[in-house]
Amino acid sequence: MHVIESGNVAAATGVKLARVQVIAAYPITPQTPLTEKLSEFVESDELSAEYIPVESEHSAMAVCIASSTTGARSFTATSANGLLYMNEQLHWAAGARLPIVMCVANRGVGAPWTVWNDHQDTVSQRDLGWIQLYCSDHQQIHDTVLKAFKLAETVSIPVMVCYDGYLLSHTYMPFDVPEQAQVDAFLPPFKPTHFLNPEEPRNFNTVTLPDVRPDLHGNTAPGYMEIRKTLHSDLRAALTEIEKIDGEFGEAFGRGGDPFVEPYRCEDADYVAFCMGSLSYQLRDVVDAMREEGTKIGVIGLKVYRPFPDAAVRDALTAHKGVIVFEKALSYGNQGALYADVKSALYSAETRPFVHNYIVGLGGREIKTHHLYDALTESIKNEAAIGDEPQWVGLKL
Amino acid sequence: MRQDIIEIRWHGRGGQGAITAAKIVANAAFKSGYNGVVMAPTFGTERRGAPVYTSLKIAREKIYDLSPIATPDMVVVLDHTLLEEVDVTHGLKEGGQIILNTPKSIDSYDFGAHRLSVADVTAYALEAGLAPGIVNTGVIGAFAKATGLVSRELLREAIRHEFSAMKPEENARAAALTYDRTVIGGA
Amino acid sequence: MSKEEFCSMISVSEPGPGDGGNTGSWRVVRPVIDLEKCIPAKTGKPSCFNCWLYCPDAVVTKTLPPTIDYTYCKGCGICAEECPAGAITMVDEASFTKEEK
Amino acid sequence: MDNDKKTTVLTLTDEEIVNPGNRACSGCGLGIVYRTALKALGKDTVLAVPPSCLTVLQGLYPVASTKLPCVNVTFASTAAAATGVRAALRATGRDHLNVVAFAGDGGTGDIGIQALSGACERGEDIIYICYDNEAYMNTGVQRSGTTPKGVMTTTTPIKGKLQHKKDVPSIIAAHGIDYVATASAAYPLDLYDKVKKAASMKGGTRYIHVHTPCPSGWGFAPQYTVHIGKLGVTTGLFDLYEIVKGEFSLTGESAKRVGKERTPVEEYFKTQRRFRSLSQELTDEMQGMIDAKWANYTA
Repeated sequence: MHVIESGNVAAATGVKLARVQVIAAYPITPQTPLTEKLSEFVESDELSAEYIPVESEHSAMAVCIASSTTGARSFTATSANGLLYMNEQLHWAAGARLPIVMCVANRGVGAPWTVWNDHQDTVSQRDLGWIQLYCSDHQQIHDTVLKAFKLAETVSIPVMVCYDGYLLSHTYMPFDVPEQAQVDAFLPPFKPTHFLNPEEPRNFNTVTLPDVRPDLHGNTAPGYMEIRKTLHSDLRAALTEIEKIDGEFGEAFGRGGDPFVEPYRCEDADYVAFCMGSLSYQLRDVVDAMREEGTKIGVIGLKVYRPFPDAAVRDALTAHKGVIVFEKALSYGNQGALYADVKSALYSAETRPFVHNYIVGLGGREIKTHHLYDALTESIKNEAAIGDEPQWVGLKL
Repeated sequence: MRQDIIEIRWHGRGGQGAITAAKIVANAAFKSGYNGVVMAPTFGTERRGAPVYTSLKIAREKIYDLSPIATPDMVVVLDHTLLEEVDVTHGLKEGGQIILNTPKSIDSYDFGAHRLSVADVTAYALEAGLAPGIVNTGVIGAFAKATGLVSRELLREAIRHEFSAMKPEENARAAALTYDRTVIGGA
Repeated sequence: MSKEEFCSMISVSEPGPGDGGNTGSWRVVRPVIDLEKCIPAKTGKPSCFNCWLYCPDAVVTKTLPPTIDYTYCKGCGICAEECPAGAITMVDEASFTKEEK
Repeated sequence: MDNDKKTTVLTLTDEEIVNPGNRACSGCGLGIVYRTALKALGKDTVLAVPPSCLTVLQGLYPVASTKLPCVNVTFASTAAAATGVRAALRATGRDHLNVVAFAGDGGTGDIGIQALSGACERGEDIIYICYDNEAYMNTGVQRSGTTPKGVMTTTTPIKGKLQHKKDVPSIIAAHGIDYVATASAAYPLDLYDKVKKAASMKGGTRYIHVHTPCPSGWGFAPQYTVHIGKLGVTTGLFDLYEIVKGEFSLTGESAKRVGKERTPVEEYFKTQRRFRSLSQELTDEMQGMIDAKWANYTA
């Protein structure tokens, strides 16, 4: 059934259909309407879940860490400084291999205060060991939430579902909501391999030594480094699972495909614009306009940022003359983090396109379509002149 | 860049229900075959009483551009006192429509080349049994009449759905009363 | 990869004694119970058992007579200090032969 | 407490939930507290533990010294984690289990107080046990909010702590939770009965604050852990009490002292090196505070 609702409600609807068992909720703009909607679902008995109105984001993630360790499907949501306030907990959740799902309505981070959209919050959290998925519209938000639970519980790694604050969180657009039975068939109940259980008492996340050590049965138990290495290898292996789950989702719901990158008019393109989130859809209009003028250009939206799908990115980009990376975040003092990742993925390619970096829309600066048009035109025209330094779009300095 | 998108801007005050009004129209439009519907409220710190606006874009095909409306085809004004604070015609296309909730007659206004429609929504809503100041359902009655974008029936259905828990009949009646009494001016 | 394989390496500990090794080796003085003075031992009836109650390491038994697990006893001396009959003496570990240890 | 049947050393269960051979220091007061509290809680219990001496006592991977399921959590989050355990137990039909947060004084009254306050305000169905050894012992004896005035620590190395001890149990009691109690490592039977009582009062938040002597941090020989703990109570410095649904009453040794002579607090200070720089003036000030407090206690 199609409904017209906000992106936050699209997320909440997905969470409800996933039959989440524990929700930790703390308000922060622009995520708040999501947790409000979930409280409504729980209070009206549409969703049978524990709803914990915690006193901080740090505690929100603590609740999820503990409830997930106890064996319940767990969810929370946040934005910006709330995400950063969770930081140590996020590392903890990944190291403890807990399949928590968290929505992040992307917002710029202070100082100075901003409530508007950019990607600095989640991009700055790319090295946690979480999976990060990005959405371009409400249907993707809703579907990605469902896929995220399945993915998290398959690979025992927490998943962040990221969507643009305001641009997606507060806009309304139509999306299809599947039947509960369909979702139940796709997403079985959460059955953890280890959980807190007095019948088999275990101590979770204990101090772990630098080196390996024998366990009580004489077998070798890993040290900290082995455990961390496994997190990394499993994240890499999760790419295969992402693809598999996307396929299963497609079979069940008739939507999906393009699990890692979502190309638009790229087949014969000389140039490709590359970015994450709703911007990739806005760029479609620009691509259409430029195609009408004879420029062979396409756009690719990246849907999985961590683990970075470098093979898919390489495959998608090597055939083109130029790649123009637009991003709403920066690794301050260096370049756009996504830009660096794209270049790194292309390093091993036989032929490499030129890659440019454009910083857009920080702190909600409106990205006008003509800005994107101008940036792409300039990039293509001045291929040689634009170096590694990020270019700033719509800057009024 | 796309020429097929109808852009409607809704002016109200925080708490007045402009978002809900636009959402109801969005639903009715979607059911009328507009597959592309994007509604974007004022982004940021909305405060009760402060002027706010909401963008609604509708098109037959999916809409990708989420940026706010710069050159609307129509503007809907939920409260005539806003005219003193806000230039509601800003960017309005030539020959664009203005739908205004006002107790004054249509002759009291001059919007030049724009086409004005008026209705005393505040009064009709009271008459329909709503609490004072509930104007959002009434104003979309005026909108439907003036623009012809959505049918009276679909609108009624969309209102009943949105207000299923909150006076659905009264809200539907407010829209119907306003629909019937809206005065449409010439350009 | 299967779900089990994905969650194969996490820090989950199993209960067992001696995480700190044979902590009896930390001991420099050893509690020795004089069964002539120990009230439960002497009377053959369960009574004070302060040695058992206050032991931070659960190495004293609530038995007749009480016994001490020297494999893990760290030699803190709380039992000696709290014995109402003064039946426990802390004896220098150096005075014991290897066999006695 | 007086209406309840008190546990005696003979009726106290033999069952040990903490294994020997753990890494706690010789004479560790926490060893007594932990061992006793876990006897009272029994096996149907889930623990949440932040970094503290208890993390070390509990064992290093892959060996655990405790025969209970336990989740180790970040320093500031203990009460929130216990909340999460409880929520998940309800969600998975295992609500009969005890959920117990076990934290030190820093993890409770300093960095952990936000999460604890939140849990108390919500009335989470958890038992929170704070073992108060009056400084950050696991990191090498730095001052905490509950370090008493005048105490030498590694971060108050010359002048001693300048502020009085933060009264954490009173702060928690101000939340209006069902049960707040204090206890001491030196009175394990009193502690045992309080933990038992807390476990029986399922439904709301229950808080027990346990005075826990630390030989290495306080500067005394390990055999005196119980002796010094008792002095803390008999001097009237640290009182054993409980607040059951708002009703305050002294218990055990503290109850017995009402209207009777108390040991001068100087006797307590003299036993520990951490008080070595205490001036006579401050000693008198502390004695004055104790006397004023006890003037309000009636039999």
